[in-house]
Amino acid sequence: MKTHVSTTLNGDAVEFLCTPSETLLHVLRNEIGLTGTKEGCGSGDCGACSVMLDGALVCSCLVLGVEAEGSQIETVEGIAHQDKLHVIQEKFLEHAALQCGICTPGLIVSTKALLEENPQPTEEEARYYLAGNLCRCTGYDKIIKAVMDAADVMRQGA
Amino acid sequence: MSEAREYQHIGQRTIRPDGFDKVTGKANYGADLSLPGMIWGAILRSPHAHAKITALDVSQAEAHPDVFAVATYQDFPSVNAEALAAGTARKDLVDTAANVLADTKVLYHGHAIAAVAARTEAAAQAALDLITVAYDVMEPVLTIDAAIKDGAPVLHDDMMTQGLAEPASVASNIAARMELKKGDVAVGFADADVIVERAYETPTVHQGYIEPHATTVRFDDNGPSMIWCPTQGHFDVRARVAQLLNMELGQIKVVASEIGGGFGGKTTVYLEPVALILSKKSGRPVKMTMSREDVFRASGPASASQSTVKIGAKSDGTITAMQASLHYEAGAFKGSPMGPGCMTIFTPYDVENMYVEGFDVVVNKPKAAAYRAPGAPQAEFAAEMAVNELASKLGMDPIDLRLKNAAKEGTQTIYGPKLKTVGLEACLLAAQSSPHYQSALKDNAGRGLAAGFWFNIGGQSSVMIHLNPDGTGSIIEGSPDIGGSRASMQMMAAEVLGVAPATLNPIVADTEHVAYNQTTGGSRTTFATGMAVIEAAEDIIEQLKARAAELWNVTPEQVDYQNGIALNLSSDDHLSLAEICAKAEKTGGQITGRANINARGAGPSFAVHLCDIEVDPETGKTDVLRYTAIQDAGKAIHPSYVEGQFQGGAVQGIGWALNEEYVYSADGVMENAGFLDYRIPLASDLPEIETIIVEVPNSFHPFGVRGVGETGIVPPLAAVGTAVSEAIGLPVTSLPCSPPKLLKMIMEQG
Amino acid sequence: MAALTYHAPDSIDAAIALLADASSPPKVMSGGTDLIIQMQRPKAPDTFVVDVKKIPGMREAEWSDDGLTLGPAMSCSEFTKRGDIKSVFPGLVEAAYLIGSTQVQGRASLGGNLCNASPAADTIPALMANHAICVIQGPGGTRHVPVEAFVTGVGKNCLEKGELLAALILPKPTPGTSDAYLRFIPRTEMDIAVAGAAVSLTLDHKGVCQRARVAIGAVAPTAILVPEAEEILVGQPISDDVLERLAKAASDAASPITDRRGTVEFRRQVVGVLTKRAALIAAERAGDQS
Amino acid sequence: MAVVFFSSELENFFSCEQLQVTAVNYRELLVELRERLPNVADANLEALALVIDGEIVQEPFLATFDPASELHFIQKIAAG
Repeated sequence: MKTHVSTTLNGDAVEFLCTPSETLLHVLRNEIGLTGTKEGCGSGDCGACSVMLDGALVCSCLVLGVEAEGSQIETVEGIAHQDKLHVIQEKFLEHAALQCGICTPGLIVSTKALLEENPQPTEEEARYYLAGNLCRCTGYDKIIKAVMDAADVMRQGA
Repeated sequence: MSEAREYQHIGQRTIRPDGFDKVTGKANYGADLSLPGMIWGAILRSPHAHAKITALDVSQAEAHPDVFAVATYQDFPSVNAEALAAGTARKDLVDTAANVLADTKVLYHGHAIAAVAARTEAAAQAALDLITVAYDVMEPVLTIDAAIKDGAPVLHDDMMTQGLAEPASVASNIAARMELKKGDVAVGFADADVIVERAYETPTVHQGYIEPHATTVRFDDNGPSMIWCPTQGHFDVRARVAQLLNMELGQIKVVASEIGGGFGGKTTVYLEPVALILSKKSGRPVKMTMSREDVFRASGPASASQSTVKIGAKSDGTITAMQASLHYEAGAFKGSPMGPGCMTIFTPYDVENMYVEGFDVVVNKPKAAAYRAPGAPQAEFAAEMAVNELASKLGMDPIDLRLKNAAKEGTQTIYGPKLKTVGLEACLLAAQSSPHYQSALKDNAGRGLAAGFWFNIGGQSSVMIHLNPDGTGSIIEGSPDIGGSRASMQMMAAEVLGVAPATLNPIVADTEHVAYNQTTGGSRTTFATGMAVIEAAEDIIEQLKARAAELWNVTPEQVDYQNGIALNLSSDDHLSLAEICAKAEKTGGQITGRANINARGAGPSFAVHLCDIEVDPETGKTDVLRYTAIQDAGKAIHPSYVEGQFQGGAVQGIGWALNEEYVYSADGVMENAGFLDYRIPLASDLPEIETIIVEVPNSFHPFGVRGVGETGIVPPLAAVGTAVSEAIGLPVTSLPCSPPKLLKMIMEQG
Repeated sequence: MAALTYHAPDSIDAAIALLADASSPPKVMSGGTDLIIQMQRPKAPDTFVVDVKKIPGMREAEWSDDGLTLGPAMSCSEFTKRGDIKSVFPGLVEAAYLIGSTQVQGRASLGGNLCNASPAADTIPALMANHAICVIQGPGGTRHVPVEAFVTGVGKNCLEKGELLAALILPKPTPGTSDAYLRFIPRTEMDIAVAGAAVSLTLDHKGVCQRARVAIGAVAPTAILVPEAEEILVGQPISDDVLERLAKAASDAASPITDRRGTVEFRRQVVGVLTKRAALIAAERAGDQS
Repeated sequence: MAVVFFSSELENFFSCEQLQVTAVNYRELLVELRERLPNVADANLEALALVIDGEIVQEPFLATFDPASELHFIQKIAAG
């Protein structure tokens, strides 16, 4: 038996049907077709499926689709405005903060959450906030440099 | 090529052409493709580490209304000699088949046995319960010691040790033995004033790519069947699947999706042939994905190893002899990287007398796959730990000791050839003068240094460059881009053609749209595919000159081409590349450059890493305080991605040394098959990873490029191991340096 | 994944009614960070899920004369951002902050951590050290159970059919009291505690310990109190000698197992170290209070 | 004359460490080795890479070299 769920996804009213056991990650990828949110582990240990749910950064693999009724969801697809990249996205490219890129959507979403919560993080604060986003390619160095640079630019912009 | 050469684009930090899609979520990876009418496949995996399959009944599953197809080993057409067109030895192919779907035995916990395809993912999973398997459970062989001891259960009844002077007559778990020697170590040790000798071991670890294996396939009777998958080598996927399913290469098209990390682990097939069987039987597109648990239990880990190393030196630091015996776990089927381990272990040293023997040992664990410089980290961990111990015994600085014995141009390697120009001494000197090496060390901390070597390879690459009527163009290559190589291809083509990189769009084409390319591995892509890109661009220049000559009505010899402009030497006329393209219609049609090469002269890359680690004496907890990776890149095409390779390799090595390991229960079940308890490094675990790019050009490459992808994972194991040894004042011989292990050492010492 | 029935009632009574006549085994869900993983395991039983996050008060935290009344479904990220709570129970907030990643904290709750009853749960020792009381409501009415009696075994709690954890009460500490929680993990984040120690101390103006409560985690089937440790501390200033005896008492109280995360010897040793270090931090904080 | 060096692996087959050859390209080299070393077939040289004066040639079929060259047969390197 499928349940009807109404949400606001990246600013659009989106409705979907899902079984109660389907995770929000599965719904986003397989029912709605937004595959930017990635599955790396399915157990909340890698952060590749990070999304914003009613203002909270969560792993969409640890949320049931049915729980999203009436919720505001933001995914990586909602961060750039058409072809205008968000500063965080620009800085990730500038600093070569991605190699394979599979962890990048989750990191972009998490970095945005970090900088909205704490516009001036220390490098250590950034490293701990993002500890739940695993990256196996970069050793995190260039990711952290991109995050700190984006924070500077966003503060100047603000 | 000349070192003083001025470059327009090479050495710049351009924005990667595939970047926009990757930061916006548009890029499509292995699990991102769905097709109309697609159904889902699922795999039944072995609950035992070692057992004979006495009965396998899939009839109930086949009968279930939700199930469209079931696959077992019986679905592989007998792999006969004719099927081996692409040249893989028969035994390897049989092993691959039996790894993809078990034949008469399951050889590790999680070994695939059968697969079903059903309407939904959940239905496919549920249908697995309808398959019944009867097992005759055998004692699992989980360590090298257990595998080689007398009376050990034998995994393969027909496996005779290869490489023995006297051919083996009874089956064993030792697949092969190899021996390399140079000079006479007995003489060398007799000359030595100081000798160190020690045994070392490293654990089974996983490449740990964040993207699980996944594939979507569509079998087609009347046209090529399509396989979409994340792989380092889509041409090799095509060859393997063709062999396993008795198909012609032309009957299969493999599309390399974007790939979410590979590190060597995505150079073979797991799901692809199974999915194609299910698609053929069901007549529908089939999608299969591995869970993270499946990835750990059933995809290529890197070999665990046991080594003994003996090194002798004169009191002035001259090393007189180096000797090692190396055992590598191959997993369930033969083929550990024991060979390259033996070949690399002592290559950083110019020493007269060397002896290495290696053993390839099968155990009841997943078949080992390549992992970044396969075999070298395990071997050079042992060698570099021993060299550092030798340095402290001699009271010598570890850099001075290495400089005294460093491999250089003309050094005779143990595997045969003499080295050409290499950058080891340059890396050691850079380390010596680095801010890190000059800095002071805090309490409870230790500092470790280690060198590393990897060959790098060349091989086959095919590239086409199409120019459009407005002068923009496409670079059609066939090397899956696992770390930003499209940016390098774009830069090299732009450099040769004298145009802006952004005007050339690099595309990793499927197996139908570009000729064969060897797998992205061996740090070959920027070197070899880059060479093909350069050659294709030079091919274009010849055509541009000819076209300009036509337009000016002169001979091509009267035309020169510099920085994107053709010059008429007999007048001051000039035409830009775009202007020539705009008139291509008049001068014989559009312009395509091509190159099909088998690149020679890959340049070895040496690295030196520095690591400071603090150990909490009351808990054994480690903290990496500072880390510097120094490596010879030959020439860095895109410095940011070169640094990224150094940093990524270093951090994978740090994980290998500190916390990563497969933990097995007595019955052979991996107990930490997830990112919660298989502990790869986190952002908060690490300091900045400082890098120093050394550039000693490779004389065989037009720009001097050496591969950089793999060497960076070789030094960290011993750099970290030595730092920990220094911090606790006890020799580390076994990785990982996990807190319980360290605290035990500290407390036993009192 | 198991077949699943999902309800999100908007009142405690509705939740109790659902739990009382559940068809399949009922599970109360708040953050779901443990539950959803458990339900995805192969052969997981069909589950009747009652999501309590939409019940008023379940995600609130309010102060009264008794102390802090905490909605058990409040997410750790909301909880750890509450400066008013952190100033009184810094150790408990630290424990909540250590649960999983930022993402997991966006969902996970103290109530869920408690009801899931993992031996390694980070907040349970900290709740015990702070005398937390569980307010349980069910068909038979309301009952209060001290947190150390709530957890009855590995993954087991004292909830009867139809009952749920409605609130946690943290009594207001006397002046000069503060707490600290430390755990050991191999990495800096993301791991399950290999050992954990929570200490709450009350010091007089001379720095002599008046009251003490020590709880340790991941070294027994449930988090446990260490009464011996309290005897060692009370009446003493926090000296090195006292701390060493405290560490030994905690190690002796532990009855750990060897598993993929640590050995018996390691856990026994480290829990003592953590206890003495936590006591030192709690003492400094209590000193600032008095 | 070019000199072929055999790694200790190959010595098992040839019982010699090096050999002066008149060959000036890979194809001639294989012919000459087959004539002079009876066991050469067992060594499956075609499966090996050839190193010419330090330059690794994974596929040497068309390779040429000069009389001063040093030649080594080595395992082909695959790798991650």
